Amino acid sequence: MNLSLNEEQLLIKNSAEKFFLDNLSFEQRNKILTSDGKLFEDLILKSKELGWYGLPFDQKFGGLGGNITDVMTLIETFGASLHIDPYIFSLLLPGKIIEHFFDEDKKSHYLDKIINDNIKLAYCFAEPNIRFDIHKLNCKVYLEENKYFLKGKKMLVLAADQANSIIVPAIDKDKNVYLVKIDNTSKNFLSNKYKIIDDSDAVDYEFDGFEFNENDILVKLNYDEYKKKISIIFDYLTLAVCSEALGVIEKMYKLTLEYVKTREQFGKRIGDFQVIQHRMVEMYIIKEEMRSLNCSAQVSFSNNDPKERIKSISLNKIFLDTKAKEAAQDCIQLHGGMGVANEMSIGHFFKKLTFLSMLFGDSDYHYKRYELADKI
Amino acid sequence: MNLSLNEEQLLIKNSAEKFFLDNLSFEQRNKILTSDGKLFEDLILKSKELGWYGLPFDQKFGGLGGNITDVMTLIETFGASLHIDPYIFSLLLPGKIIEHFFDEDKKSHYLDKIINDNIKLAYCFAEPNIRFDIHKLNCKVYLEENKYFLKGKKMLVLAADQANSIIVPAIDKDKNVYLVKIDNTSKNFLSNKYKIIDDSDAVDYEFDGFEFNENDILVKLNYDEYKKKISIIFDYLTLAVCSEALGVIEKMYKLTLEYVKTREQFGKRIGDFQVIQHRMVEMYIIKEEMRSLNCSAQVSFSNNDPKERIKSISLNKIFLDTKAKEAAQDCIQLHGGMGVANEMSIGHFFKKLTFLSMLFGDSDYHYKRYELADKI
Amino acid sequence: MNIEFSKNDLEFQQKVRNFISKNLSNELRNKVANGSEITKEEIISWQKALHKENLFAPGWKKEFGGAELSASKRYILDQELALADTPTIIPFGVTMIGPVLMHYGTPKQQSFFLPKILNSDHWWCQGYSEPGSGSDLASLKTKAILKGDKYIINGTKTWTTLAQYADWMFCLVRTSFEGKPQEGISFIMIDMKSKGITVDPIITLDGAHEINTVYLEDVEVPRENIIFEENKGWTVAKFLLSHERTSIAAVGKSISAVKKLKQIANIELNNEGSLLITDKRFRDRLTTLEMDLKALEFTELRILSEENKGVAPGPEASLLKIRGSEIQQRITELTMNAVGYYGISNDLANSNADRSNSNQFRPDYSQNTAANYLNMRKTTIYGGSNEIQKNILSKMVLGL
Amino acid sequence: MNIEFSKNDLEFQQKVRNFISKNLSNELRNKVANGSEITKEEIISWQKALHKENLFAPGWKKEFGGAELSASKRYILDQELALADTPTIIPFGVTMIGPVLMHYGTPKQQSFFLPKILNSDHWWCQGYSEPGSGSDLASLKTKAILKGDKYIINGTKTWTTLAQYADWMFCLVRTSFEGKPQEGISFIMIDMKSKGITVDPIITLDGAHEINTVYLEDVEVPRENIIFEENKGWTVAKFLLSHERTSIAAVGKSISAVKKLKQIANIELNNEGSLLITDKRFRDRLTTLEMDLKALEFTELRILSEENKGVAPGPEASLLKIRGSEIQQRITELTMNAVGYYGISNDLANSNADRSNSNQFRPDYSQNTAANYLNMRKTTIYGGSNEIQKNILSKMVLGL
Repeated sequence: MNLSLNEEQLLIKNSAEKFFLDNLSFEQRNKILTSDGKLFEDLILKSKELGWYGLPFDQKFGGLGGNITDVMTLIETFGASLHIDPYIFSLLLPGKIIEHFFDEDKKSHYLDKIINDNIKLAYCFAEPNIRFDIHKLNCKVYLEENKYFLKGKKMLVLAADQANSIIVPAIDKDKNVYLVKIDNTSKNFLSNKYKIIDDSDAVDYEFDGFEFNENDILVKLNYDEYKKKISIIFDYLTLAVCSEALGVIEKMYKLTLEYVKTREQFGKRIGDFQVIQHRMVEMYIIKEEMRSLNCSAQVSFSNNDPKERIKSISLNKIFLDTKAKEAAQDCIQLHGGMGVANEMSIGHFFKKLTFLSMLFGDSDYHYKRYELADKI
Repeated sequence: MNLSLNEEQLLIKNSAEKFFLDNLSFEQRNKILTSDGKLFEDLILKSKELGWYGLPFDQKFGGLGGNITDVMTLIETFGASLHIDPYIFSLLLPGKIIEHFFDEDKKSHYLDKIINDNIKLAYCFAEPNIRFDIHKLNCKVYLEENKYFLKGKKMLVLAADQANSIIVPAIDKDKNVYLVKIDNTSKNFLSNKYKIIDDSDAVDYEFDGFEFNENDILVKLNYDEYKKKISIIFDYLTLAVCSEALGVIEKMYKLTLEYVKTREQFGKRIGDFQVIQHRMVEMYIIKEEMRSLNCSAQVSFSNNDPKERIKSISLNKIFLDTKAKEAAQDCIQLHGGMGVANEMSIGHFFKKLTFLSMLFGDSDYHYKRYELADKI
Repeated sequence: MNIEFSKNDLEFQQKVRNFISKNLSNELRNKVANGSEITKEEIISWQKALHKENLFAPGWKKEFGGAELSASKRYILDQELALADTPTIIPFGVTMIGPVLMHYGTPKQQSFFLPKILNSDHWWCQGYSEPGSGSDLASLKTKAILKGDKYIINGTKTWTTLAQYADWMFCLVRTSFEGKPQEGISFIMIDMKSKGITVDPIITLDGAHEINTVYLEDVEVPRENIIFEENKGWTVAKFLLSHERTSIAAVGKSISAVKKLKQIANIELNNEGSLLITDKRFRDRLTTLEMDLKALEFTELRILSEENKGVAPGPEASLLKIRGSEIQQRITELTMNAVGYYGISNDLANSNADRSNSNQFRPDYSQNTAANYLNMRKTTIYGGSNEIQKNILSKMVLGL
Repeated sequence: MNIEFSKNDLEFQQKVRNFISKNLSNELRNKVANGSEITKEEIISWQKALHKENLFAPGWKKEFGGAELSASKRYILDQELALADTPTIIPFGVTMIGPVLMHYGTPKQQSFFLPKILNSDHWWCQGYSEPGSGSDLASLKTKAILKGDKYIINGTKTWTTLAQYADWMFCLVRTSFEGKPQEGISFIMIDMKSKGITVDPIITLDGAHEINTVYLEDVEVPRENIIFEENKGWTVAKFLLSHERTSIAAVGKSISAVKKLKQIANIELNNEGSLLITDKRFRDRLTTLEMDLKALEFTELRILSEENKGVAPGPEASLLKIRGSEIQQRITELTMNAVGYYGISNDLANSNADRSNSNQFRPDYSQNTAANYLNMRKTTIYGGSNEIQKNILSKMVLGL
């Protein structure tokens, strides 16, 4: 039994923290966000030199073969520093799609491209009217006169703006699922780009009989198989979201503790008031609980038990969307007026947490998922 | 618009409070509970002299014709003094059953008996396996060779021990509901008497082909009509339960406030600690909210809108089983070790509140009921 | 107990409804309903229209041009205005400085300012908070030094809502450094066009510009602009805060927001594809919210009912502020739940971008959901944070 | 990260299971499962059986006759004992005074007391709280005056759990009135058969007699019964409390209780006649409970994992006490929900009455539900109330 980080993991953590200290202070971050893309590209390139893009993938595909704890340790540091690389969406999600769905040849080809070249893919995981259910597909593929067409909507495609291509999952009348690669610069469909509250970009798409080539079909498989594979991938991603959120809430706790130790009201530090002290203690317990649940989810992800994997990851996500969200709200409250000013970093952590708490399913979705898994 | 008590209601309240001050201190109460029934009988007789038994019923049947606020004001004082008369079960429940179900002759006869004579009836509202649904009846009536029989179980018949007769609702194969009067001293069925956590008594019954006379049928009507009438009656009773609980929580608040003002720890009154102060404030707000919801339920009970009546009473009951229950738990906590000692009154209020919070449906039941009513 | 309205009350209700349907454009109603920003001009012209019907100052005495409505009529007015998606009245003039002037002002102050407040000719803002003195008002540092018949004022006020539009600011300043901190404070009115005033925007979490920092550098203010007495500003401030606390409960606004939320839940689907309103998990949270709102509404009604009998609201009004603000926040949170992924877009940032084809992508009712959620975090902080309100209740009502 | 157990661990687990199946009678298991009262004799004979297999003192060093098990084996033992419905070990001897004696005791004290604790020949109780000094231990008033080689002790101890069975009591007494209140306290062991001791029952909410008031009137105690040094009792008390805090989390017990609760929910029906376990409202509360329990379990495992590396648990162990006690309470509350109307009967009072035909009326699993709910209210109060634990965390961990 061992639930501490090993030496390699401590190394990953420390070097990431150093990287962010040097390259992504709150001021540097604001500068990058308000400048053109150049500073952003520099940051990503520098971060890739640390091997972050290879970490989650097998060595035989040019990765570093990190285990689950290696990857989650890294992602936790992203949360603590409000990293602006949409790593989960530009690397982890397409990478895991490639890893689980593509044949060996395509796998080598595409993984190498996203790990080592600057080729970017974005996967369309969300649609309107299916809420958080990643298993449902309303987007249709149909054949007419031997030509392939796509009809349907995709929403909240994250990291899509900079992607060369998007991967669109869609279903035909025979319940085959296609992963279709689409050139992101095409004008033959509608798209709408918008800002997300965490300062990242997303794009919504509408395909109204969009024609594509057979060559663009990356994968074709039956729906049941699709469901099984997509489920494991999104467990992995949901765990990544929880790990990033763990970094966020840990940092919010630290910032707030620091604030109540220095801010004075009524001639005392506000941290001298017992009510504030007990709320800080509650917050401390919550971030420890969040870490424990993350730990439990990592353990069960490594073990080969789908029931425990689903249950423990859903518990982590429920906790994020309930207790951790409340703790984050309390951080804002304890910052008083400063908590709602955009110039302070605390609010940006709050927005990131708000975003992560909903991503890949809110607590209602995961309560349901837990219940179903418990019945297995 | 007027939401304050009128003069008559203030009179009811003040005279009841005076009665309890004189006759039912915590010590007097303990004495009555541990003595034989004589002291109890004396107390009830004295209380009847104040007109309490007539208050909820029409003057033409020997009552005093009090309105809803008159009755609820009285019952609230019962809660604040832990009154040991099971008034809701020995008077209000059978009285309202008589009022709504019986024909005019029987109505006069029976109401007069329970208001003015010492005749006691108990109504069997609960069965095993139907949880809190007062509309369901599994207890069966059947005819064999022109004889009537009863088969089924009734549970938690409150105020049954001292009752002369119990009224058993049961259903036949044609969906007719019978209210059957049964001599409580009969030996032809099984019964089990037990104590409830608030020191009152209840009896469970099992009828396994119990034979009764046609004369014992007080009422026979079809199921739909039964449902409609029973629904109004239990709205009234649920409101009474909420009103009693309001008295309980108001008193618990007062006792706890007094306690934190006198109990010293670490050289200070514990009420000097900010954490305790804010919890007391939360408790104060909760008991005010409870009163407001009670007020709202009384208003909508008087108006003739079943939807609003059901909704507002269910909200009151949900609040009782959630927020008020939590406040009561907090009262115990703030009493520390003294809170869990049976010799202190606070714990007895706590047990009463626990009992009332479940009675006639916990919060889950009333969430459901609210949802259904909202759809009307 | 009853909340039946008299015939007269019901006629009044009809009058308000008629007024609204005549005066509120569809465009403005939609903007309010979707939580879009309302312009200064729209607010002023709406307030002027209300005033024309004598509906703008329901609580003001008739001698000052108010309507002096009964508690039940004020309740009706509040409900009707909120439920019809009319623009929120800016409280700094009519609800805050108005009653202060009526109570403490000199006849000259009253006759100059009150008519302009009634007619929305003056836009007011509030100069209470300072950097470093948020909830601890008494520690304020802005100095006013008397020089002849003028004060020379230096200092910084912050979190000043809508100061960018304001003609006047009422302000707490330190006129003496002796005695307890509360004792040296004065309440003064400052013309925002005075020399030495700079208004700097503060952008809030939602990306909006609603609050400001106001720098006062050697600002000259006539001595006659003091309200009540020099060094007695704390008394005036407390009077004003207790008025703010009641209006801050926003019962009508919350009832209207819950109604909208239910409409959304009757369109959106849950994860199983059923209407969200039928989803037990969502439904129960909604019911809990309705429960707490009903309790708040009847608590306010109970206080109004006492007011009708001539009993003024005491410090227990703090509970309206506490629960009212919590409920406002919870509604926005539940609305976030209701709209799902639509809720995380930063609509204020997006509204500046090209939105020509955005409508086909996201429903109108989802607009500004995140902005509202983020913006409402302020309600438990401002007007005396909820922690301060609990301190007040503990001391003044519970005697702890 | 992993919680895989070694082959050796798994063999140990099997050994524990075999032990339990050989030594735990069906009757005793059912009594534990239904929350019925376990007699003194049953507890002692169970503890003796555990000791025979060297499973009674897993944390004790081998030199004192303990098993000195690894963290993972202790975790396994705790889980297995709890899940198999074995009687709870009385902590006052083996978990509390035992470690104190091993750490602070003289060789003579150790050789006299430790073997008797191991063999359950001495039943211990704890003399900490006094009327008027609950959480504020340092204010205790019980006096011990040295007279020759004996202390004469006068005072009152209260909330003394199971003192009615005790052979010995460890006790905090005041031996000096100088300096800070903490400085004059000594830790002393008192033979309960001494002259001048009276044990008076306190009946708790649930109607049970578990706690007592112990009156000490001119009780003579040999000076050698002091542990550590005179006036240094506070150090010993703190050492003991931090041990209590970890064991008080009761993770294994709670996992077992949740398992039982799920069994009940697989029998009971909800209001619509479906199995309660399928009821979303109930289900979500259960899931939330499982979530918090899982978090507690892994927090404990993380602390054990650090302990395995030689890091002693610090004041952060207070969080185990806080959440552990809250969870224990919530389980009993949810069990009340689950059994519905069965849950409001006062079973302890009824158990004295004739119950010949009671079984046909109520299911076994509903027995003592209210008693457990009421009794568990104590968990957030005893062992240093949760408020005190938060004060400790605030000061010692957060640095506030």
